[in-house]
Amino acid sequence: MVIPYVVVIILFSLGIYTVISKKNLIKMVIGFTIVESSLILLLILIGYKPSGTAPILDRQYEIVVDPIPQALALTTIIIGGSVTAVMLALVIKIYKRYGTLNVDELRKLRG
Amino acid sequence: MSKINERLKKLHTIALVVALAVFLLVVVYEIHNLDNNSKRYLSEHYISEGVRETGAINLVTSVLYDYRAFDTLGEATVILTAAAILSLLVPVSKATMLGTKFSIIVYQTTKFSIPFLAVLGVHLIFFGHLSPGGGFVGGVVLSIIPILLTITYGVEFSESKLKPAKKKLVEDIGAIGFILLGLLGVVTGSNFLANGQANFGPGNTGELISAGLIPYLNVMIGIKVGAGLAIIFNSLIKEK
Amino acid sequence: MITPGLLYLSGALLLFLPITNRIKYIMSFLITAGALIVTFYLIPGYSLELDFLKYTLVPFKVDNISKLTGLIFAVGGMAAVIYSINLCSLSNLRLIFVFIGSALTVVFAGDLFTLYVFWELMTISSSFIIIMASDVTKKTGYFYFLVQLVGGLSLLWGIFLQYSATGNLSLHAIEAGLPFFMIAIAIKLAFVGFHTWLPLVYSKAPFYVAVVLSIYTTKVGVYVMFRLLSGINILAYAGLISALFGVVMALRQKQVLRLLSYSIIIQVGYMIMGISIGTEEGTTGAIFHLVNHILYKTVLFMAVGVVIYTTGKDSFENLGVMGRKLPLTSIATLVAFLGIAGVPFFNGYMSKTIIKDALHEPLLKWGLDLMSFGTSLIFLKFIYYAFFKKSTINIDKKPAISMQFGLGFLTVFMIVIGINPFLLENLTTINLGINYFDKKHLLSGIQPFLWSIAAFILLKKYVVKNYQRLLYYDGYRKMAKLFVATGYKLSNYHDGKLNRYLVWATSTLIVLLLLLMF
Amino acid sequence: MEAAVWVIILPLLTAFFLGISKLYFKKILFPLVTGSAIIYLYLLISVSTNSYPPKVYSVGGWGLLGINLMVDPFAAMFLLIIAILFLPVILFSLKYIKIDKHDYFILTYLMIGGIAGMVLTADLFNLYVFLEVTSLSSCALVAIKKTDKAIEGAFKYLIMSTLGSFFILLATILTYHLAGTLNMAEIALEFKELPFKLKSILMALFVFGYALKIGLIPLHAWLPDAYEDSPIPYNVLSSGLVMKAAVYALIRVLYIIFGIDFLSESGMLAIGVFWGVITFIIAHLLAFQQTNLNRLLAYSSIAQIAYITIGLFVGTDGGLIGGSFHILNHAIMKGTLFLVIGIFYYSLSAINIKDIKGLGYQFPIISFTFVVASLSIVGLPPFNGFITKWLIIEAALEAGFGYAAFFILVGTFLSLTYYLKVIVTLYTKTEKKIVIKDPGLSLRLPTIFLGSLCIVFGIVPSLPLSLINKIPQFLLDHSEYIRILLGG
Amino acid sequence: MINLIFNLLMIFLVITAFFMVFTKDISNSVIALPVFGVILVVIFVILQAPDAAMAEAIIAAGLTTVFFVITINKTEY
Repeated sequence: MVIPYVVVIILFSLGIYTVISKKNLIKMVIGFTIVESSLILLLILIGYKPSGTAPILDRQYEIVVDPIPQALALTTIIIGGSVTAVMLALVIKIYKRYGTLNVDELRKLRG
Repeated sequence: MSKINERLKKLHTIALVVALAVFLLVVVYEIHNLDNNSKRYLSEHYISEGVRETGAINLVTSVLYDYRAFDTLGEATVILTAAAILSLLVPVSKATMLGTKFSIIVYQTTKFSIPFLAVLGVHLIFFGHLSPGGGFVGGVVLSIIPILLTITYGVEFSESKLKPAKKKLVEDIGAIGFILLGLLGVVTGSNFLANGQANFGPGNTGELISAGLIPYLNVMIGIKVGAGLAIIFNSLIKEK
Repeated sequence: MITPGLLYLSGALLLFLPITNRIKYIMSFLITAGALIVTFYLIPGYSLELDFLKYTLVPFKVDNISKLTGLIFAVGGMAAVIYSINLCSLSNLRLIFVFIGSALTVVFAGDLFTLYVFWELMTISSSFIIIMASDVTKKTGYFYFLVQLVGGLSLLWGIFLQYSATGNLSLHAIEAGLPFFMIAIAIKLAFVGFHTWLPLVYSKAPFYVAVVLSIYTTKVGVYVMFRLLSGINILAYAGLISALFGVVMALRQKQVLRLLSYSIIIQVGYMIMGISIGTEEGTTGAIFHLVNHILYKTVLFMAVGVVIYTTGKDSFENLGVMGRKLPLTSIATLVAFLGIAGVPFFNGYMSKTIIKDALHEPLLKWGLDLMSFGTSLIFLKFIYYAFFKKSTINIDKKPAISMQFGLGFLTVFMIVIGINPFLLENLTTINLGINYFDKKHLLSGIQPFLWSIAAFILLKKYVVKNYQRLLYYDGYRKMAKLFVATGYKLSNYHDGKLNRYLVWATSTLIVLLLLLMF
Repeated sequence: MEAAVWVIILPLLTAFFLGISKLYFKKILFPLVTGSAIIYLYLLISVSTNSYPPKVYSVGGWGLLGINLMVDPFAAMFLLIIAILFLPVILFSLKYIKIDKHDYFILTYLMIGGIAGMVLTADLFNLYVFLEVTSLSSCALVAIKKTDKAIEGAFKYLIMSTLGSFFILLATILTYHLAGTLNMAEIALEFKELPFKLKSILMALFVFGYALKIGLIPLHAWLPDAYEDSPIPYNVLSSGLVMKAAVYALIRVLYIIFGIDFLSESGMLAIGVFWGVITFIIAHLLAFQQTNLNRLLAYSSIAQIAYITIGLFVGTDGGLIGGSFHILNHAIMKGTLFLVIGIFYYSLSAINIKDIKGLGYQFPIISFTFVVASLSIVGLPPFNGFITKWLIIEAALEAGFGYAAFFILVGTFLSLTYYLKVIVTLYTKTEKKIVIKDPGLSLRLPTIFLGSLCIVFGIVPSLPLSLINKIPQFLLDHSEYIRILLGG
Repeated sequence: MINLIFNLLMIFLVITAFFMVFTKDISNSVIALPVFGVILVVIFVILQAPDAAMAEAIIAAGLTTVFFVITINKTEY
């Protein structure tokens, strides 16, 4: 089970790359969602046990996957969604003020 | 000259990201080399004792609303914060939307699906401790109702049916209710947000009224999250 | 026992009360007089201990030398406050009180921590005196504060080195961090190369501020040097060089206050020489010279202040109002002149004699004579403009009574010390065994003065000339420019582009990872 | 020890009730806000005075299975800072904030709740959640004026801070994967056997994430932007509490989870000290260039926090005491400075250095407070900044970081250059007739209160030091902390 | 069998992510967002995480996409 981890790393790096190099504000926010998704995937992955069942114990199961990372993943999803929403609201505001989505135009604050 | 500069910058960025990826690969490689199967006694405890201790079959719910309920309070606060920010950025009075006329099928489907959504959401909330779902997911499903209303009928209609102030009130009541339910633990002589430890009568495992306070906490979080996301959506769409 | 410094500091606090002018006068007089009396009755050997942080501090410790220095500081404080009370605003008076109080506390400090704290407090209060004094002194105050802070910080660094080497903060000769102590004291003493603040401040600031500052700033430096750095023989040459530089510079000035400030550099040269000999005779001579110097230099500053007050300018021509029009000022000026020139039976003579006796190297002896000669020459120029050159300038207003009073008060002291030089010895219970009025000492004392009169008559044309061009080169200005330019360049990198910031951040992460991995 | 959990939920509850009052009873804002702030003050003081020996509060009563709150002297010191700053700032804002008053207070209370959570929690993921609460509400407060600059600053802040959060989250997840638990004490025990390389990378991720929120150079670029056009009472809390909370969390994570031995072995201590030195030198140079007072103070905050970083990374008793004390002192000093600027802004909307010309004569007492606070922040005796600077320098010298100690003195000189510039401008007389809106007592009193603390803590440092002296005992040797947290 | 599907899904995930990042038109990348989310949901289900899958489906794939669409709607006019 190494491939999923590699995928997580690729997604994470891709997200970071998007954030630091793309000029479009919406692209940057998309980058953040990619990073966040990769982290959630990582959480689910580390909780997974081969041939385990979901942590809903209506019967007695042999192997049950770790419930804690799933709970953490839920929290992370919610937090990520909220942060994305705030970011997008700010993006809209910025577009109204500056008339552009280019990061390089946000230069009223400097020095 | 500037072109070369651009290239160099791009190269720099890519090099940085590749270096980051390499470091993370090293981490994964190192972790892979470790034998860390024995270190999950916390989750093993949850799995073996969790149902007995909390009364909830869905262990994720029992972690979210009992063992680590404090986290849930925190993330509920995050949603509330986001909702507060969005309603701050968009003043209440401006309620116009870029209108698009849909065909009659859309309106009918919306009308038709709203009861289903409501039932689904309530089911997810109330059976959160028994099956997948729970306050968060159910709340989000509930929040889709006003969103659908807004999309098909426009903001004015949606907000005349569900006033923003009401939603805000519901959200705050949800948050306060969560804390008050948590304080019940203190009242009964245990700790804050105590549930399994405070003996609220876990009931018969697998029944609807069981697992102590977890269903009620689920309800609180459900209405809170639902109202919060609806506020977030409406604020975003009202933004001129 | 209450410390006189504390008295002044609490006086500054008392002045915050809403008070009328009359109560202000009475209160200031009471405080200054009280401080003088308290200082007079201090018992040498007394010390007070105080626990602070994890150290045991000695904020108050009395011995003979510190008592004498404190006494002259209290006298100077009284005279200065009386002199300037009419002129300065209430807020400035408060600052002056803080300044005098912290100077007095430095004198009685028994450990390096207290010394540093009040040394820095002196810097702060004096800087604010200058900044608040008038609108033209803002930049001067800025510069002064920065320079003094450099001194204070190098003192602090020296203290840290000393503390980590010896493990305690007690006040005795320095073992580690000597260069930093030297820089600190050199800045306070306005040593050549570090002197630029002194003429600038004393000539730009209002004259009553210059009076107060001239009493304490450099003298505290001398006192601390006596405590920490006495007996480093090589410094005697440094003092000589500094003094000769002062002579040359003083001759080229066209402002009287500037002349007086360079003359401070010369006088401090004497004290440096005395202290760096290190023998009891030398250090005592230096401290006695400090006493005398405070007396006559303050009188000179006050006299020039009276001239500025009455005529509004401090060019040499304006000195011509002395003589009949300002009788008391003129007498005081003459006494001070004779004192500073080292004429027997005036106060400067005795301390110069002691220092001269303590010197053994012929080069230094010769240099000392040269310094005396230069001093007399400079002040002959002063006297020439004041009394001999015809002048047509009239006084606008009469000097205030309080100014005259402060001036007279110090003049009396000068005359008393001049006639009975053993007074100081008795006060400190030090017996140097020097007979001041035997033929040998008298001759060697009067000689430079006579030579200087001869030289003045011969070279009058050059000496009294009003030099217009000033030798002015400030290396600090270049450093400041470099500092500003670097900052400007750095702030240009903050051009508001978010991508750039993010790339910085990621690069930092990679660097951090690399550093921690390998 | 119910009080410990109340410290977190009281501000949250207040925020929720404020949300309701915004909709239906707007009148009760004042009693609600002040009443809650006063009760909160009492709570904070009672918790922080009961902090020795440290106490554990288990949320939900699950012990090691759930989330634990821990009140040790370091946390108590931080709560003390909240106690000192919070009530004055709230009183100040009640008059200062004019539009979006309710939202401002809701977000402020949420932020304080988040900070209190960060301070008290002993659980790694909980720390992340509260960190997110704090940075999100803090970012909202930046944007509250809704001007171009405010929105832009908030966006930059949010982007940078989210980037940091993701790295912290990544490190947290990996930590859980390696240790199988999220309780700091248990993690610390598990981490003792981990390979060196793995630990180093994890630590780098943590350090990077938190350093982004602290604003160490070159991760600082968002910080002055976030300060420039935000409400000034918020700036007090931001520089006094939000940035410090990140420092606090970093120190908690490093000292408890990784332990001092690993820190010195891996060279993190040396890196931290070096980083601090670079940071404050550059920040001072940049601060001199600023014309906007908010930006100037922001750069100064970066520099001061670098001093704190040096103190805390020196890794000795003295360093920890000095660094922690400087957290307290800097909060007080910078709070005073910002509140004074706030009064100037309130009275004549002066925010650039040239606008405040001559105000020293219009507001004598306020300006005097400004002078005191700025001299204190420069580090001159007899004010409190000097005491901590002395402690930090001494600790750095003792631990062999002589260059850091020396450069702190250089930094003192550099910081005087720009503060003195401001002071001199303040006292320069001007011809221009100034129209002034009277700030009134409710703006003056908090300012003067904080300013007087500068002098009090300078002359009697033993007041807070009696608490702060106990900090190293539980940080430097984490076994004691672990023992108490594990309930042994 | 399930392994093969899982690995294929992983590859699809990466491809979608790359498409999202490198496509020129922003609407395209926003349209790819729910696809990305749905693939993640399936992966979560395979990894036995129904709760997380549901939350991801509704929030990440649903609501967040709606937010993005609104944003594009508001900004491109």
